[in-house]
Amino acid sequence: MQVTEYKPLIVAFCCNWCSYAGADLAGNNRLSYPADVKIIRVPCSCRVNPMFILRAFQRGADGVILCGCHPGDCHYTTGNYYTRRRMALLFSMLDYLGIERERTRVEWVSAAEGAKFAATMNDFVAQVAALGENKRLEDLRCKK
Amino acid sequence: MQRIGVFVCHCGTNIAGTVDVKAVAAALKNEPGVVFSTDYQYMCSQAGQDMIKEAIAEHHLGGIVICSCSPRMHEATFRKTAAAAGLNPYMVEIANIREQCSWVHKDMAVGTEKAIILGKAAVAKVNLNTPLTPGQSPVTKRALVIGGGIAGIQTALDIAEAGFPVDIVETKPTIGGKMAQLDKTFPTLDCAACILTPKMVDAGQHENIRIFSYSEVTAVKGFVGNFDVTIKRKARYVKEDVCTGCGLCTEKCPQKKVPNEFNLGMDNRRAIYIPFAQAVPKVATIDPDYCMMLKSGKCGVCSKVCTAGAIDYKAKDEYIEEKYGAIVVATGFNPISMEKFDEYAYSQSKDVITSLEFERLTNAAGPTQGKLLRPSDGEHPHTIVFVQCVGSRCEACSEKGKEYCSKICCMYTAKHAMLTRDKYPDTDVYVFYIDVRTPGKNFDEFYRRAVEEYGVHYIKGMVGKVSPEGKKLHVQASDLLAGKQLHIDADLVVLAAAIEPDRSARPLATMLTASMDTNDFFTEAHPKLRPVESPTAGVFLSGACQGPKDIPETVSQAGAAAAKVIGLLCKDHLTGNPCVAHADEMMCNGCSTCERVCPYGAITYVEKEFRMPDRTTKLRRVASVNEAVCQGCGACTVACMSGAMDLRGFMNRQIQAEVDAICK
Amino acid sequence: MTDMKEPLIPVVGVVTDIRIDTPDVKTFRVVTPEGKKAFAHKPGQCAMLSVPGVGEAMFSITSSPTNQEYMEFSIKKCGCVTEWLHAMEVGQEITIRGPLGNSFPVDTAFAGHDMLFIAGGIGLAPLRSVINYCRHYRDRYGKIDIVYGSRTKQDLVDYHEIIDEWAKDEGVNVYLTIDREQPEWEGHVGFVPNYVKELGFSTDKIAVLCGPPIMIKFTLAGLMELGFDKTQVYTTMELRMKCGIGKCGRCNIGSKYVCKDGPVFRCDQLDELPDEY
Amino acid sequence: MRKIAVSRMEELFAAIAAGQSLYLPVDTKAGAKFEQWESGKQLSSALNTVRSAKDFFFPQTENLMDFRMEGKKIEIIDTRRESEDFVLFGVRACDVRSFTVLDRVFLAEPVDTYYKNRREHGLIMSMSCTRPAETCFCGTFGIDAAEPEGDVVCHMTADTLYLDAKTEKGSALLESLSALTEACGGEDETAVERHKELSHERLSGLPLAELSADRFGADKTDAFFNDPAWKTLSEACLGCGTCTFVCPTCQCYDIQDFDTGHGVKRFRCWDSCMYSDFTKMSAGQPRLTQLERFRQRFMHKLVYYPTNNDGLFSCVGCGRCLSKCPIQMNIVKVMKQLGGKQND
Amino acid sequence: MQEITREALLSRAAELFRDGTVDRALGWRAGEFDYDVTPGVFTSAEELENGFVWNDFCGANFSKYLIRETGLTEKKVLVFLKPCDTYSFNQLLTEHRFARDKVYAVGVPCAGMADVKLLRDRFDGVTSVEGAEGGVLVHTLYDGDVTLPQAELLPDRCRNCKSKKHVAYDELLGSDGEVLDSHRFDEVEQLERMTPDERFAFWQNELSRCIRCNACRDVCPACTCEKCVFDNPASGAANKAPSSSFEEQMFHIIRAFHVAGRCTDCGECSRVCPQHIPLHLLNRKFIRDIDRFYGEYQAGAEVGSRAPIVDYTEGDIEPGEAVEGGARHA
Repeated sequence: MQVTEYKPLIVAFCCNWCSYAGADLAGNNRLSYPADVKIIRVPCSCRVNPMFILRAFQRGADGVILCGCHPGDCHYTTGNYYTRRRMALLFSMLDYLGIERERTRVEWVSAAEGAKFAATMNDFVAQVAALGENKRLEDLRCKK
Repeated sequence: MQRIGVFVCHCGTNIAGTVDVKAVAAALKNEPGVVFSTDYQYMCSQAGQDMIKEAIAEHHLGGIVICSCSPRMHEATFRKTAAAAGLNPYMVEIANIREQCSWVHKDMAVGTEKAIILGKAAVAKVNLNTPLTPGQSPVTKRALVIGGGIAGIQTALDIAEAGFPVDIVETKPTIGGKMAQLDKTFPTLDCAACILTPKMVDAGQHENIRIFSYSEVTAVKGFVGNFDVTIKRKARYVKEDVCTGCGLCTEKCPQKKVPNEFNLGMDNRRAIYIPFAQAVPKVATIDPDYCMMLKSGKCGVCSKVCTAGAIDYKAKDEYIEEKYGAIVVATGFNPISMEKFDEYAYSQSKDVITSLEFERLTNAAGPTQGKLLRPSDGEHPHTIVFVQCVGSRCEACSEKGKEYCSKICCMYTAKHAMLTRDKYPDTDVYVFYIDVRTPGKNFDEFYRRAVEEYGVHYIKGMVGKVSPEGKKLHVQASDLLAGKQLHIDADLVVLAAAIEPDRSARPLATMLTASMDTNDFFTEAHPKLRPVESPTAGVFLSGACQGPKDIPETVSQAGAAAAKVIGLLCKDHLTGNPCVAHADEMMCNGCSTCERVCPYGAITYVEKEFRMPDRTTKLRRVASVNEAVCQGCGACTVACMSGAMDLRGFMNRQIQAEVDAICK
Repeated sequence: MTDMKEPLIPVVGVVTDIRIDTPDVKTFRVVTPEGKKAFAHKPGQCAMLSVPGVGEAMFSITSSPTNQEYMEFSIKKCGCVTEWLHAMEVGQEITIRGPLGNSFPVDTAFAGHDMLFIAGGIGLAPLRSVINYCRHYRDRYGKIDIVYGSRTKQDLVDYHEIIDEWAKDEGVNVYLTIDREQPEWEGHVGFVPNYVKELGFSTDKIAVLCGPPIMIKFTLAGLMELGFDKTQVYTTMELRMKCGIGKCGRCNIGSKYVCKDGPVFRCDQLDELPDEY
Repeated sequence: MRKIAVSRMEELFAAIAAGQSLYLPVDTKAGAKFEQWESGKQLSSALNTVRSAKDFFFPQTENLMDFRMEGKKIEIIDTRRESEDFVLFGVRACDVRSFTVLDRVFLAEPVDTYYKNRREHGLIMSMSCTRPAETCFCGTFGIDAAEPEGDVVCHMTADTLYLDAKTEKGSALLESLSALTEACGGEDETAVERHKELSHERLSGLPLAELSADRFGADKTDAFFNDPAWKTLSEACLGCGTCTFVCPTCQCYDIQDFDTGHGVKRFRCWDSCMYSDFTKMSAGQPRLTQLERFRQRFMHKLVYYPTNNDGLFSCVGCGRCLSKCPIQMNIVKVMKQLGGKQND
Repeated sequence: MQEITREALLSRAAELFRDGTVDRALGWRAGEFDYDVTPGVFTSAEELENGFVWNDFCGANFSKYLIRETGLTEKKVLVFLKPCDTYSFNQLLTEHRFARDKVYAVGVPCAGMADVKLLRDRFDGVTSVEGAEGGVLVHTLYDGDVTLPQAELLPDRCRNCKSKKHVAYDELLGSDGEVLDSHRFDEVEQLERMTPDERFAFWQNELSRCIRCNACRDVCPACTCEKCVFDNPASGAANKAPSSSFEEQMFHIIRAFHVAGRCTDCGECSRVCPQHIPLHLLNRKFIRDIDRFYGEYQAGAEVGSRAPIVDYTEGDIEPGEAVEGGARHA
């Protein structure tokens, strides 16, 4: 990965049961990923309101990633199925508005997939870094 | 705003090695609401916890933030600490600066900066926390066991022995399940009936056990501690409380050509029948598909011969409703259908049988009174071929069988082979196998005895084809070790059919909102730590409905499930998880959207009268969350357009505050 | 109205003292960072206090204009801003903007008259400045009667000041009442409007009323029964406000802006306004 | 009075824009809109802009100040920068009058310095109307669309633009443009008079020309406040802010704080008395239903404002609400209903 | 011209008032001109006779008014519903926003409703519009009298009408139509074919005009929240003014998201926007995606249907694929 000065700010919403545990496992195994990723714990990926995602961009995030249990493995049985539909529609709408599709992602990471978690974050950070700063969903008032 | 205390843990060098903990504590000191901030070697140690308690008291803290390891590790610990200091345990937030910071970042500056941000997010969240008190719900002290096999019987007996009433619902006319059909059990070779029937009798006579045989569960509502279950008692046309089980009717019934399912159709029974001599309850049942009286109104023999007057042709299905505190699923298994396995000629020859059919053939109470005779001609078979893994351990894409190992086949095949050789030393017994799996107490010894003492021919290899040729069955197989094709002319071929969950399990899972895996086995709440609980609170798993099991395993799981049930029923009240959804009634539109996404059916609607600002009253439809049922996933909060639905502990404003803190 | 060069831009105020009056009322003392009083004011005037990021809200200045050192605000917890203010600690800075609104005609209409102050609950806050003003210039006014009531003894704001200072003044009579019997209470029990009627004041005085709308309504009716004329009765109003200078458009009742033309109204003036408050 | 050929307008604009920012109505996909002039931008031929010109003095959102907080300390930062002079060209008579209406609010003591600052830096070049629309009724409020107010009044005939300075500021501007413009003679005066006559003729023939505001005005609260017609008039009102926001004289605003994460911005923004939360308090709501809110808006324009401002109405008859209201309710309908037969 | 005459509507309404079925009727009141009719509540047959108007400008969707009016009466509310209105009507019933038995719905066929904006774009001073031989006769102040074909007065929502079929009514006047095969997604697809930069530029230009008057929201029959998140200071999303381009984006994205699966594509949002922002293109994008990803779904086609956004299948498209598909599909 090319090292650039620019450090993207990534907000990662992780469901408590799979992905947050996956992130913990990545930690246990000392699998590193960029510190640009900041994790917010939610009970289930379906707790993530599109408003949270937009707000993250407003406040200066350059990329937002949602991680949940694999479809079918949701702790709450169906939560991530709803996440999948909501985010499919939301992301498609953002794309329609001309906002870079690479800034958002949904990834299913189980509690056992520490390596996948780290790899996903490495990949996502690189992807967002390549785009540069978020300009299309920014709120100028929040810029320093 | 709260008065917040921040406690930064070194975790030895685990955190302090990559994060400047003093800098973190200093940076967080300036955050809004923070009145105290410190760091310590091990926050989770007794000394660390005491430090937190003292700080809570000394600084009148209303909320605390612990910057430490994952909340999955010590959230419970620190909540207890807070509670011990008189602080509501839900006023605690944890910033995960170990697993998600110090352990994944190497640079001290980078790690410290991130730890500060994570700490700020936790402070921002705790500023909006509100004290939460878990709700309480009463517990109905009665358990329901669905399935009356050995798993169900054992669970029921254990619960009943602990003093709680328990009901068994069994679809068949008698309890006993698959074990009742078995002859001997491995590896001790004791007689299945000898050990099972006393338990059946115990269950039938126990003052705390009610048996609803010939019955099904048709609806389940409610939640842990408070299930409302509807049970359909199928019409058996015999009054259960009147029938003495004398069996006269079953001898006099003129309809003699009913395939006997207990013997897997290898012989016949009457239209009125008692499945087997030791049935519990020992009452007759009329099979409406065959009874002439029920079908055409002509006959009535049983009614005439019944001195007790137990026959009732006008009986109807009955539905009873009962409340339960806990439900145990023990729906068991069935061998898979052999229809798709044409290569073994199961449908072409009566002498190709499944292992369960073999059990019946060797059982003294079976169609041949325990004599091993060929189904086709009743002759004694001299060459017997056992085929293992029929339908088990199939390729992932195979449509025919199952991917999983059925687990019990190796042992019962060894048992069958050994018993055959023991009783009929003149028989040649071949066993074709992929692997022989014998992990269990005395299992491998058992298998080795079959090979070494009893001279069973174990051949590693698969049977390619079985073709009936005259009276013989031509078996084509490969011997992988010898590297050659084998041709055996067998008299009997026994297929170790894979086992699968009972068909009734899938609709039941839906009713219980319990989850299943792709093979329709029930999923456990945790594969290692909570193996007998389903993810749905109050629903427990016993026996093969959760995965293939032999009898000892089933019985131990049954006991474990019973222990869990007893633990639940011992409580007068259940304490819920307070992080549940909650609807702001003034904002709720009553649109039902949230209800549609709730996986637990926790949301209902009520028409409520509201005082409007103009002092009129208005009847409005608003959502109401059953906090005992809600598990707190939050699906409803996003479905709700007006934002009336929020999730305690993870409120919109809290998550937004975290986002803000991270992005600032 | 006092001349304000920048009416929308506040100054910084430091909270130097917080007094807990009742379970939901606290009194905050505010000075500028230099330790001075932020601005001069007249009795009955208000100021906008704000916590940046939380919001701005209008409060009547509780301390007397004669106090040259600081201002005090007695604030009841009932919303976002007040909740934040209640969570504050001494030393916290806030912003303060004012003085806003008109004032009681202490030097004109009130001068030389007997005064009757009637307050309920937190309604004492706006009256405290005028009461203390009248006490300060004691010789300018006649007899002063103060009727004050609250739900319970604990809900009486400024209880100690009332008992220890006001009640001991010459020519000042204090009548306290609470809504319901309470073990440690030996005084009058009953609602303010009834108490006023029971006390039966003579009509040769000016009455000043402040309290919850329902109390004002019944007390006013009671005063009418006693023979008071509406021109003798003053009260203060409260509506949602943003600018405080009569421009943002929300606090008007008919053509009058409560923030600019009020908050003090004579009751006969209120009658001329449309019924929309 | 000065004049310049219409064909040389670009030069005129360039000359004005050389000294200060120049804003004028230009055509966009969504109707005419005031935009900063730059080379190539054409003056719109539309009668009026979709949004009024009040934005220039009272923008929809405006940062009032910033706060920086650290620990218990607060720092207040006045974020205003020195305003630059600007010229508004092509403002119609109705909109020019709206500035007077706004002035009476914002320049009354205590003066709104944000507004005053902009007002002092702005110069109005108004434009007389020759093609008033069917929705126009400025005459009802004593506005002469043929003779607008303003620093410089412009009349545009087929080939000539006449510029008439009415204030010192206006004269100074024309002075600076004297190289480009020509002095006017007697026939020019005649041409302008003819132009006004045409305009008057057309104005008097408008469908709403007869509408009268005489029944309304100062101190008429009691006459209209409890009129039962408010119910019918307001029943379809959606409670949106369209009328308020397109109105050149509506000046209600809200002050809000926005936490940027590294400070707080206090800004003011347009608000609408039609919104249900406009007057809502934690303790209660004086205007409970849309009826009260609807009534407030029109009573304010027709009665309250005149009461406080020497009889001046705070409607200028621009007709924007007539064409923009989602349910086609507007002040004309209100005046006719309340004014009874007089206005029929 | 509409198939059903004013007289037919009036006489039916009069009967319903007379027999006591209804005690109020939602209808249109005359304005100053032919085209500025205002929705209103009529409480007697006489009132209708005097003030009721029915012409090509009676486009407003009454469904939303039913929420309030059904709460004010013991009897029923009479409402005239055009085909597109019936979808909103059903959707509101699905969401339990009013009681079906409090409404007497009369289906009225619709030949498309005229939009005076289209005339104003072409002529200055439109003073009257009347039906005439071969279309409509428009009187103007400066452009004389012009005769136009009816079709030139139709706004997008009528030109791309999705259905002439009523999906709800108690009785139907005239004949019912069919669900139409409209081209309503053409514009959406055109946008999808643009590059992201072009799309961004397009929407920036459109949304930057937003003045946050909330007309789109307040007229929308799907936006019936007791309190909108954008008005609720406690929601954390409240905002009142377009003080940055972000807030315009936020408002319109979230509003479209909140009505996704519930929007019947009635087109009221675009009709009322004073700034001519093509807001229906946002809603149609969601409709288009829902159809494409989860199978065709028409909100309001039947009462009680489950919107795809509150449903799922195990094999649903992944968000990443959905975005890819968005641009690829034509």
